[in-house]
Amino acid sequence: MKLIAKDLECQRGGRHVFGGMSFEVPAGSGLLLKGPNGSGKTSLLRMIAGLGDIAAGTLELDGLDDELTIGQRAHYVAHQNALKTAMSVEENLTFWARFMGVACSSVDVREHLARFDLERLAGYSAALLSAGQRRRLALSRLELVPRPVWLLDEPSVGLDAASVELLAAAMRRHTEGGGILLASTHTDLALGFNDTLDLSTFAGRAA
Amino acid sequence: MKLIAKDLECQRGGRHVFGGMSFEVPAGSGLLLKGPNGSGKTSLLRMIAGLGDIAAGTLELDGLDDELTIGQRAHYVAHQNALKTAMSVEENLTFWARFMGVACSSVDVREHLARFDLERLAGYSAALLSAGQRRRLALSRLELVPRPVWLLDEPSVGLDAASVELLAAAMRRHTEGGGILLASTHTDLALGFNDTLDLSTFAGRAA
Amino acid sequence: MKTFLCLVRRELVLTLRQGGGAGMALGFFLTVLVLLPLGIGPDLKLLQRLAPGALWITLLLSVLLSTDRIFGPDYEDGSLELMTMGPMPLELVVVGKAFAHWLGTGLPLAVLAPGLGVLLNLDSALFLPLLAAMVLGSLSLSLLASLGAAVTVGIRKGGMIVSLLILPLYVPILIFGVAATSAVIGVPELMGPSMLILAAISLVSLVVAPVAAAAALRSHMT
Amino acid sequence: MKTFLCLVRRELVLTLRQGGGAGMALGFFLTVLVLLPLGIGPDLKLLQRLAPGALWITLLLSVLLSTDRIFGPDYEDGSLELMTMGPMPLELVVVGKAFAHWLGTGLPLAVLAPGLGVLLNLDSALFLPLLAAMVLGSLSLSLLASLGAAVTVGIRKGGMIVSLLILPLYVPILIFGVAATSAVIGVPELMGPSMLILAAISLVSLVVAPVAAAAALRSHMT
Amino acid sequence: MQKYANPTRFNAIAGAVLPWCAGLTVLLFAVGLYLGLVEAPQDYQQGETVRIMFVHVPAAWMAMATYTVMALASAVAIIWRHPLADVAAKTAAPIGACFTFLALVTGSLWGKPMWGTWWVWDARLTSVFVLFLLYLGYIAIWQAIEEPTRAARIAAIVALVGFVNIPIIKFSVDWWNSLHQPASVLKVGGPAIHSSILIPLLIMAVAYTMLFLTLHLVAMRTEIMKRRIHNMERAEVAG
Ligand code: HEM
Ligand SMILES: Nc1ncnc2c1ncn2[C@@H]1O[C@H](COP(=O)(O)OP(=O)(O)OP(=O)(O)O)[C@@H](O)[C@H]1O
Ligand SMILES: Nc1ncnc2c1ncn2[C@@H]1O[C@H](COP(=O)(O)OP(=O)(O)OP(=O)(O)O)[C@@H](O)[C@H]1O
Ligand SMILES: [Mg+2]
Ligand SMILES: [Mg+2]
Repeated sequence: MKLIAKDLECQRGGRHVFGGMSFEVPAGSGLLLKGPNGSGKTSLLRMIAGLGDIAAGTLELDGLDDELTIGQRAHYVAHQNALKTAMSVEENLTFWARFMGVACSSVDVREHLARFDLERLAGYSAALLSAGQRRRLALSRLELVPRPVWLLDEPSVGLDAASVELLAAAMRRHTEGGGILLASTHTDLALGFNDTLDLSTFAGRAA
Repeated sequence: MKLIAKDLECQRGGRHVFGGMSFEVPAGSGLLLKGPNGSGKTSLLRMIAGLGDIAAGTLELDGLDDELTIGQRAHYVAHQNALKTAMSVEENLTFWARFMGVACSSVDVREHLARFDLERLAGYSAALLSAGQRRRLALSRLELVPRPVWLLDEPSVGLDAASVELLAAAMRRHTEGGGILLASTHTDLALGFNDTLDLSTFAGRAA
Repeated sequence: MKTFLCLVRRELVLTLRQGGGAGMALGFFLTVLVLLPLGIGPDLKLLQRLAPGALWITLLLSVLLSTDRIFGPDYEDGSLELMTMGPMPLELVVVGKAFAHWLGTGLPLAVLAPGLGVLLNLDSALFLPLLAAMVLGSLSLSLLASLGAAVTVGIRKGGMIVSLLILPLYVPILIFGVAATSAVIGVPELMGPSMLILAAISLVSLVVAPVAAAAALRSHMT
Repeated sequence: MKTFLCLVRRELVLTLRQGGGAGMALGFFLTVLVLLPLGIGPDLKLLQRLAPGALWITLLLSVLLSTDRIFGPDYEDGSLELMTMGPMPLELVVVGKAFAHWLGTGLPLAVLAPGLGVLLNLDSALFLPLLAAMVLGSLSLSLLASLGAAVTVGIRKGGMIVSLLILPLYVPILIFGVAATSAVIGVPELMGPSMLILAAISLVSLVVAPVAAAAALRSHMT
Repeated sequence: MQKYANPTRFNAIAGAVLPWCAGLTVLLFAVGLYLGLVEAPQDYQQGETVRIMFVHVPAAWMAMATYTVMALASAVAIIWRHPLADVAAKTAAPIGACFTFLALVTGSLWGKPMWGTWWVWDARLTSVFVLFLLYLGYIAIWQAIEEPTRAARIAAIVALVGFVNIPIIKFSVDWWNSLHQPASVLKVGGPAIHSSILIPLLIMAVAYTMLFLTLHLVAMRTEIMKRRIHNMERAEVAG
């Protein structure tokens, strides 16, 4: 399994964002997306997740026979956390797990909440969570629902030092487990790898 | 002018967050709020801004005669950016400036957009902004509307390295200009000062 | 299938807790109910005559006005993106949401309608037809509503456009709905056909709406 | 004062661009007008008799149903917090928003009402009274709406609660509004008093609503 | 906890008073109902149905009185921030809603023989119906907001604003020529009905009042208990 991008070009709202971007991410490795604001990190992740038009170039997940889309194989953690404040912490996580096709028991859910140190809050309404706690709740989805590709958009935003460590650990577990990982970030996460892609170098390039 | 907190206690949703907190921030100096997620950084800033109940203790801005509240003298930059996607970048900033009582010309506005490197986007709808660009737009309010107290909740979130530098510069200008500054952060901003308050030490303390 | 049910459950939980759904519908219904006599005068004969139409219009309006809640919140908090990605086909997601919307808005109204009709002293012979027709009709109302919502999700002027878009589709439902309801006291032989047509409309919209809606959503996402 | 105007301008810009306001109102109005004859049958005499009441009810509903847009968005994106802090007294903010809401919803409807009344062949003698009464009445409607919106901002079941809360306050407006409107063909001497009462209600709500609303908003913020 | 000093004293007092209230309520109802349903003469035009009055009228009065109590308590809660005041307001609402419902039901039961229909949309009936909605709205507010202090303030505002409806109910019959009876007891220049009806009516009124008092005290005590338990739970989660 291998994520291959060839000569990708991205346009948002009719404006050219980046072009001529090619990269490969083999199973078991990760790629950090760096670049100034507006350089297209979010746009790229959305393209891979199937949430953005590919203006030019190709994007494929190599070496898999069935015809699932990349999006169906990928986790996408965006700036928004996709949480419902009207539901409890546990309800939120459970719903996404079930929706993504994992029949999980309350035990699994709490265990994965615990991985981001949220089990104490499981019963509380998500409205009561602090910014970082919300982020952690969104992240606890990642390992509960096994998916080969992780697309994380500034995952460490709002997390305290300890939680950043938990996140980094999860990311390492994922790559070591043979997963593919792309993460955009402005701060540096202490990960096992540091292959980075600087999007500013593709700005203004045509395909 | 001096911000004085005595034996502050904070409760959210009936739950005790922190107590027995006392500190002083004299004019021309700043205080960094640190602490794990849920330790009460946002809650504290909101209390100072007048957006949260003070369960116990006192909070006052010393050495000023008129009877404005602290909130009316303070800037509060929260997790949310208070932007309208239906308005252009310039319109957004102009509105807040006018609303906060500054009769600013389009020139001033663009000049302050420039300080966060946004003048190029002035005409675009705020809906087209990337996460970091939105944050910068929210921040450009700070210096356009002169207010003695700045309350910044994780101001550097989503900012690229260059913008973090711009922010740090603005914060330095503010303190050097005799302003008071409180900022919560998980990452460290290169500021002139580093008096920090670790909120985790006040958890579970009664007033 | 399990996924589908879990989606419906979640939608219902949300509408109920956020006071959309039954509560909202009932509130709206009561509102209209109180306003109507005050507006047109407490003439019981007249009220009785207007009752079926008034109830149907109320039903249509409350469905029309709750459309933005079908996809709006999920669009804003990023849930909709995850749903477009997720393994469940988007068409099915739409069906699920439309179904939940029906359970939360149309159905309660349909069930409440006869009871509240009493206050407009609705002819008791109409209770059953009204109930049946409304249950049938509201299903297609919700499906079409979800189509309108999908087309206008996250775009400016959504509110107005949606009403202009779906209204034409609603007109036939209203006509046959009222026909089916007041057939008993009017032209009894109209009853059967009208009901059948209502059922037919529901079936057609069950096929068309989800596909169209899903397509619209996809193009909104990208 | 400049601040006040700038707030009103911003509110209007937002409602217009987001298709709330006039567009939305008109859409809703047309909807009801189209549905009404369909619902109760094309009996012109009857329609004419119902017209004033129907128009008034539509006005009330469209105001009632646009309440959540008064504070909702600003609450979600954090603007409301800045407004509670800002130098402008919160009471004034409320007035500004209510005023903008009136300009965006109540006023256009009031102005359009006579024109649309033609479709319900409203007696042309009623055009002017209708216009006057609606302009007067809708102002207090918007003020009370902002109160209801402030009380329910950001809480669950807001939608339903708001209608339960404002309805009682709307009843008198509707009664006197209709009275003032159809006085010409009904009891002419009711005209003057009703108008006066409408004006009085507007004044009272202009005093009470902002204060209460501001208090409610403050307790929501803290 | 010192915040609950007064409630503690209140609980003590309430505990002492309750039995008496309860006893008095039962007694008054016994007497009132006997006089009303057995002793009182039947009306020459209304026949036996007039007896509904002894249930209906006091219920209607209490419906309004309870809301007034609620509004007063809310005013106190807003001005003095007294914890007991919003407990009083909160617990009064459901009771008031029941009285209102009773007035509506007995009223329409009475309406059938008198006016030939269960329901008419005349001013008083409508305004009472609206009062019922108002009670529901108020109760809904308490349920919708988790944070007790926030809920208390919002609810208080609602109660106070909604109070305008009470004078409307009271005077609606005079303002709009209504089907409904005008005030014949509570009016300037003394009551205008025969004592053989007036006396049992007044006794029933007192009985209803005592009933309200009893129920309200019980409700307030349980509410205070609930809040204490709630706070303990919260405390241990936080700590
Ligand atoms: C659902 C229908 C009804 C409602 C909601 C209703 C409501 C009320 C209210 C609120 C009052 C208190 C008035 C005051 O204290 O000023 C009242 C009193 C009274 N009602 Fe009704 N009523 C209804 C039906 C009837 C009917 C059908 C009758 C009999 C014809 C009736 C006879 C009376 C009488 C005699 C009083 C006492 C008036 C006085 O002495 O002040 N009511 N009702
Ligand atoms: N709206 C709310 N209602 C009730 N409790 C809340 C609310 N928001 C936060 N809390 C609780 O208050 C405590 C402090 O929250 P706060 O947001 O101040 O923490 P924080 O230090 O800002 O955390 P973060 O670093 O994640 O932003 C947390 O335990 C949280 O659960
Ligand atoms: N919804 C949108 N419609 C049109 N253009 C957009 C949209 N969102 C972003 N853009 C533009 O696309 C470009 C890339 O945006 P993107 O969000 O991908 O940048 P980013 O690298 O994620 O920035 P950040 O570090 O601030 O998150 C920016 O110039 C932005 O103005
Ligand atoms: Mg981004
Ligand atoms: Mg925070």
